[in-house]
Amino acid sequence: MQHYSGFGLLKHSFSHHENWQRVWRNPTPKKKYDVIIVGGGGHGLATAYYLAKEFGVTNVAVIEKGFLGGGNTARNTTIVRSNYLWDEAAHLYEHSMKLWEGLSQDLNYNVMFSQRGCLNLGHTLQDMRDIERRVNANRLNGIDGEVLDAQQVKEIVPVLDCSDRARYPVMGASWQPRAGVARHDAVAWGFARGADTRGVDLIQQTEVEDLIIEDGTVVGVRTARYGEIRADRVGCVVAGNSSVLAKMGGFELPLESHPLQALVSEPIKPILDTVVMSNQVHGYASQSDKGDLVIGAGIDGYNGYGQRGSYSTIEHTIQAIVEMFPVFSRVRMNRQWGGIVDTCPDACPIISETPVKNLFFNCGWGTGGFKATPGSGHVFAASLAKGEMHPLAKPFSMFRFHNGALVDEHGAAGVAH
Amino acid sequence: MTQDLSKQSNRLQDGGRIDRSKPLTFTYNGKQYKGFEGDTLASALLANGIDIVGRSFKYSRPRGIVAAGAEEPNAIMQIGSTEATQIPNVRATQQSLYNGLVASTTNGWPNVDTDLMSWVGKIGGKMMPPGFYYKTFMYPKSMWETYESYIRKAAGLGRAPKENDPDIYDKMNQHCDVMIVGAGPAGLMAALTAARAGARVIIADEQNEFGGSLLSSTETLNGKPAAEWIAEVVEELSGFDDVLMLPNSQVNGYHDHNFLTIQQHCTDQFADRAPNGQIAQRLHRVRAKWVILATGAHERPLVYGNNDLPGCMVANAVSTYINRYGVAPGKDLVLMTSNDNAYRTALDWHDAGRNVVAIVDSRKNPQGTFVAAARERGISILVSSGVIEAHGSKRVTGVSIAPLNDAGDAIVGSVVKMMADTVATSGGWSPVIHLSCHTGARPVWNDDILGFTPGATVQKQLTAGAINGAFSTVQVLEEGLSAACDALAHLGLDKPDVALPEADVIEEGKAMALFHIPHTKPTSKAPKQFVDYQNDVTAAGIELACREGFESIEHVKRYTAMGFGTDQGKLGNINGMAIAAKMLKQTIPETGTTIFRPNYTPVTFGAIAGRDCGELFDPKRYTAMHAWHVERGAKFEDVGQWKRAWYYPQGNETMQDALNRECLATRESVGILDASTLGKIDIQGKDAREFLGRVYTNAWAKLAVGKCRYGLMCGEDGMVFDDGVTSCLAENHFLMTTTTGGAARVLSWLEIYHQTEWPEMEVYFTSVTDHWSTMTISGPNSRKLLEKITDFDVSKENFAYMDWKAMTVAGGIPARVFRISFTGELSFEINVQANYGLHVWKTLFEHGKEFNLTPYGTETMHILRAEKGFIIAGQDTDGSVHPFDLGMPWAVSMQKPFSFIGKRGMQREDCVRADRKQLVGLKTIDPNVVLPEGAQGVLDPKAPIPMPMVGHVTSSYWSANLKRSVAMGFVKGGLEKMGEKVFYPLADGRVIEAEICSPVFLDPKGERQNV
Amino acid sequence: MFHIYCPHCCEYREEEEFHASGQAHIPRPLDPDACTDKEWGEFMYFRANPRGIHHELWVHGAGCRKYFNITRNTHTYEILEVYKVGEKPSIVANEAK
Amino acid sequence: MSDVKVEAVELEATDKLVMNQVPLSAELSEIGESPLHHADLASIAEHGPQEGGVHFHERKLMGLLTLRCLPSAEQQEMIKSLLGVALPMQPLTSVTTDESTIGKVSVRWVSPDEWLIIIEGDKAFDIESSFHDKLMGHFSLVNISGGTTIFDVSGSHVVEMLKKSTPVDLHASEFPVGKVVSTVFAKSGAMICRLADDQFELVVRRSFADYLWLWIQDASREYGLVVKA
Repeated sequence: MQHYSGFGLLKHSFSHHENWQRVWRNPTPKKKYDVIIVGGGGHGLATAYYLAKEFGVTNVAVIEKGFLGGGNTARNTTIVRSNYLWDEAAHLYEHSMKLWEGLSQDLNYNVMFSQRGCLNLGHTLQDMRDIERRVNANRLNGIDGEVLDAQQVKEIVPVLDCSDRARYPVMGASWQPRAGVARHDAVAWGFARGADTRGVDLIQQTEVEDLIIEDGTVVGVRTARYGEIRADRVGCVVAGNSSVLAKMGGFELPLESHPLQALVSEPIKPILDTVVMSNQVHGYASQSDKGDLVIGAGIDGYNGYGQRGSYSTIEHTIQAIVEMFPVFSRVRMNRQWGGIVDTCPDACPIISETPVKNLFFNCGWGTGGFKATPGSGHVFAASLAKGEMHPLAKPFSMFRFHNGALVDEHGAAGVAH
Repeated sequence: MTQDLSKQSNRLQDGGRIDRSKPLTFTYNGKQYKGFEGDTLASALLANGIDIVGRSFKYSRPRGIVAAGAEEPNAIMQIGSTEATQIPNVRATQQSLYNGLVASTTNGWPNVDTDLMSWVGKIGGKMMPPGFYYKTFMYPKSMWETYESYIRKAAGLGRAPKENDPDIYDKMNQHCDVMIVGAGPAGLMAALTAARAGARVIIADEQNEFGGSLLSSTETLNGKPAAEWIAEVVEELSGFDDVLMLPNSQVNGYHDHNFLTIQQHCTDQFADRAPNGQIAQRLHRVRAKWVILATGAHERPLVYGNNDLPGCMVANAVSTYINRYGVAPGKDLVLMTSNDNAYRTALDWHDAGRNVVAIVDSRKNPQGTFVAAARERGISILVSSGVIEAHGSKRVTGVSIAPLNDAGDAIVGSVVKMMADTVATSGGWSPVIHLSCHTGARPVWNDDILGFTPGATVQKQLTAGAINGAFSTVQVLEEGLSAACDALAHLGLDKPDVALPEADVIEEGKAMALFHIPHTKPTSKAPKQFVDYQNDVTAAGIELACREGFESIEHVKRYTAMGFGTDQGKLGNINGMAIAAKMLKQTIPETGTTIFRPNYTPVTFGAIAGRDCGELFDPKRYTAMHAWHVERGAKFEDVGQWKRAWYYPQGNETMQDALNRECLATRESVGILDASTLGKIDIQGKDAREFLGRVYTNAWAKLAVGKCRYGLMCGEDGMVFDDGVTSCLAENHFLMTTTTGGAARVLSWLEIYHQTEWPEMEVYFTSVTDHWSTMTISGPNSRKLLEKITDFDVSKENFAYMDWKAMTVAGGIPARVFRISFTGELSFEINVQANYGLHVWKTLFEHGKEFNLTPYGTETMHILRAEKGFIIAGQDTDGSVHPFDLGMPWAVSMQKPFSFIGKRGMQREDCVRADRKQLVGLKTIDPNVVLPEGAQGVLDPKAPIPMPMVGHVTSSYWSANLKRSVAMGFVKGGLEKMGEKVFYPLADGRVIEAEICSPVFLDPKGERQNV
Repeated sequence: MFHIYCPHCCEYREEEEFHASGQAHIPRPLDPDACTDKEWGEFMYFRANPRGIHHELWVHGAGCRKYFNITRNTHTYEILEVYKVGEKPSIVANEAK
Repeated sequence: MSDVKVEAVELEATDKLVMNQVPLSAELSEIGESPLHHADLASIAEHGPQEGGVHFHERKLMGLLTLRCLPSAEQQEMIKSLLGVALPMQPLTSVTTDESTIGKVSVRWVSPDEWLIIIEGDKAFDIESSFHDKLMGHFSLVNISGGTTIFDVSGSHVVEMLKKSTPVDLHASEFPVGKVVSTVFAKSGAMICRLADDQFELVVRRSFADYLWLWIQDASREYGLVVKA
């Protein structure tokens, strides 16, 4: 792998950048792999990367129906945090957070992980109780977190309206300093480059049309472009389309695919230095390095695979942003878009074995998948390598919806993010 | 009065649609300039000979105005005469000039003309290919934040104001039969046709006047200047009641089922702040039966070396500045074109008395009406040639021209240099298909017009004019008429009598597919050839992205940032795709389609928010007694949308002082709570009782008329989501109460089960939350107080605990009084029709003096109930606990014949585990310490992190009555652990020790409420 | 932004008046106590979630407050039909026929 | 046998008792406070602007009753005799009569099994009593007078004001006089009935009345708002 550095850039500038290597190959798939990963988004690519790097499984193909990182990885608001309420979720997201903290160096690809901190605002007494509860749980789980009062919040975000003028005045917030944002495309590309270098075949523009199942065991996939491709184990990481793949496996999942919208403003000079989220007022925002305000809207109530939602959701979000940040009233919204998120009834993911042997699913991240990308990939890779679920993944079995052992994170995931 | 044009060096002596009798003064970068009414900021800047209007994002290169409309990428200004009225990122080409306008450039230090950063750009630019930031700033790891702070400072265009916006924006919902987007010839023709047929029409255009392309052309209609035809049509349209005409209005979003949003600039063209009382911008939310997109086309510039120098412009923009604004933005023009159409620019330039140096045509043998006209005027035409590079530093001073091969991809002869200060280029026209993409339709490449046209859609959408690749005025008018007729046919309206105006007949030769002009050097070594100006994306950058493996057009766009600017790639996207296609040896459609999302042009947040901000952001719901609480100095708590009195401080009391006083007064004498916000649902029908049995966990079969009962409501998962008291008013008539926050959810819960599961049950539910004012008097003297305002016998014998009675109070007001208690005291909940709520409340106070009647708020209510161990759904429950977890098996009847909602759920494997978290009382060892709510309990406070947690504190208060703290919380297996210890390690380092106990701290036998 | 025909009010209304209530035609088991945990879990949580034709329950919350069913394409967002609770859809996905 | 009879009599008595209990006297209705009582509309009417594009009037302390039933022919007949007017059975329609024995009666269609009955405030008790005395079969009648008020909005710009507030199509071809819809109004809801070309009735909930009053003032500002006593 060609090593990236500032020195390299300088060196290549003398040859007018004509000698940069391809970031990944464009291979024709083999007939058979040890592991096929369906879905070349961030989670799938991370899975492939860690399979090769940490678990020595390199005979791996990632099969992607479009282009790498073109699904929710390309469409999210890039927030990374680990301040989840329940132990199971907190451990999983913190595992991910730790991987984020060394990811650029590990991948030799700058994913621009920027630990600008994240505020979750409280506007009601119950909000503040919930914040106390969550921060205390985080602290005892080894996750950084503080409860701030309105004055402290104001100091961190001077443009936030913390006055009594607000319909729901800010009473305080939880603050996770290690939280932040990252450059979403770079995450997919960095993992892809790392996986490719280690021998993983990244097969783009290839849609999986069916799973090949023999005697209750998955043995490969059928694609339109290359026909059958066989594998010992298949992992599906196809956020937004998990139910469609599950149907090929002959089972249903406890998922609904909903549109989740986001938007950006025009780029403006730095004004918002951290991530600000509010459940009560229902909006959240950060500012990208390019200057755009990156704003998340709520999830639309209906199922939708159209990568777009209803305008009223955008309106409500902008109302919340203008309510929280009155000085943004004259800033303008540049672009809106939508992703398709698989939502689980308990707002936690499914990382699981399935009724089909050797078929594994990693899905249901709902509105919060991006932040989990490295951690999700890592535990899923471990599970695929060993054929049994990683301890951090075990609580997220799809079968919890049978026995009732749900991990209800609606409080922490109340606003889409 | 003669005009002093001396300072407007590029202003023509006559012509244009500006009003020379209305001069305007504006300020640009601190200096004053003049323009005329009818100018845009861009035309005024050009008139004044301003070349540099910005600095590029990455390389800090000087940039000038290249276009005349929404597609302009460079002239992005900060506008605003005061701090509060700052507007970032205004496109100068779309900003009408007004007197006193204050504009400044957004980049450049010390100023835009002499930008020191440009040296960094020149030197460092070589190190900044696309995606360079992914390849560097990684080492040492600790430096990233420092690097990043510099990146952030360099980025961004304008700035947000520091003060709150004084302007008002609002929204209006509109409905129409036909929504016409664009008021050019196609749109006007369509509107006229639809209007005459009696359709309800909305026609919107982003420009300040209707007419579209006709406004900047010299064409005639019916033998007269096109402007006359426009005026006639506009006048006729304004005579129809059902036609809404919206100039200055961008249709920015086209959403499913023909829902469109239009941002109307109501006063932006007059000032940076709306005149007092006026709406600055209005967002129209349109639902249209049919939509006609007549959005026209944007001309594509050609890509060549240094094509970003000020003076390099899109051909049609030059014509627009001449014909519409009376501005010739230079002296000596070189026009480069791949088509006939752009010859008009050379003709306009020539006719304005300026020098056309040459027309450089990439084609071998151009022929057609305009070509002939150019030849007639003696303009030099260089065929089979291209401008490969512009020269100059802050403005074009000359060009290099080279002969091209037939395909236009190689230089086949020697380069000549010519002097020129303006280079106008045209690579053909790109239909404005943006709106047609918003609902997911994929555009289709059309080789004949060398552009994308709208793809198949499920919307009720028609298209007319240049959006379809119809570029001649004759064709455009025909398409407008025919689209309108199609819409009318769908609507069942008859086609009206309407004739097409006669347009000039123009013959045009075939255009050539040309996007990127080759240079004598390879692209990577040639002078920068810009594709996307705003994001500094070059042809070399696109080629590099392809070489590195970014082969999907989406990858190319994302890697290079092409199309991500505020212009969203209106000029550059197709050129970029063509360059990528060439590199990948594919056709343009194979390389990918271009997809646009809302907004077409950026929309002010304030306009999207409309009036739903500040005071009107969300309703404040009030009880009938609200004014009284305000008068008594109550502090309020937000509960859902309700404003509830939280506590009533007196004098210098702290919150705790007030709570202590309210708690003691209630337990010692009598207190009063405004409980009107509780949800109340009237339930009638012969199956009402059975229905209650199905939705509550406990039994209702035997609740007698006149009796009340508490119930828990669970989801199908067995988890508690609401609770309340329901009373039997008559055999088939009940009144259910819910929590304040849960009222709407409970009513929908009842309705969905009734309507979808058990429609055969005869029962009706009606919300009566607002109908009743509810006041709870609580405390040992509450009966005596009640006796003062009613003649009814409220003695223990006649009015037992958990009974309700109808009576009149306060001089004859009919009331329902419920003897139920959430405080553990003797309590009466008095309900009266809300119009009489305040009267009864005041009457109670008139009689309450002798009992020291004390109003108390929600906080005291919380304390008093916590002393009794009563739960609050939502505070002591979180959707993950069932009634057994709450230690409330008495509220569940497993013997009911119908498997009530929640029964099956609470029996699942995980729900019957022994070590579930269970709600218990928590008695701190130090009685003076109050546990913080939300504290997490552990059994071993010395365990290493991560510490195993056993549950959190849900409710915790100082009890003035008990003179100690009281608390409730969850503990794993807590119901079996009475007397054991739990530890609460807090953030401040303290570890609070507490003993697990019954949650009932006061009067465990319930004697106080039973007196 | 959907434009939805309410079969009770008998006219089209804006999406803001309605609320989506998930997949239609999921009857509550008649004898919950006889269900296994798996069956009960599937009743509560497991959904078809198709990309394409979908039958869903909506309520005209701000209007007549009546629940009704919609057959909708979840990909194109076209509403193919609306029908009252208790009625059967006339348009179903090919494979389900 | 006698026991059973006694029980039945008691039940009937209770039934009557639980309705609006006792009629409010004229004297008591003086002390009733409508949801906008605090806004002191009377003085605004007196001292505020007298000209403007939107006129506002609170028709306060009216009698409002929610009737729920799927009326059989007999029930329809009985309801007609009790109200003096037949229930409007067509969706989104309403009827008003001045002829009834209890004065002016308006009935608004709400849903296939729900109607809103609007009468003078002091007539609610009579109506409730007569329904419970005479109407047989399954139905529910609920007095919501205290929880509801009526805004009467009119004027040359009333449609524009409403277009800012509700997404329904108010064009005369779609929304003729007499039509009634329940819909979104700002961030709350309202039942809107067109009383005349430029006059509408908004039935709103008490707790939202102050918010809606603020909203209407704001939405009317550019046209001028006239408060009518």
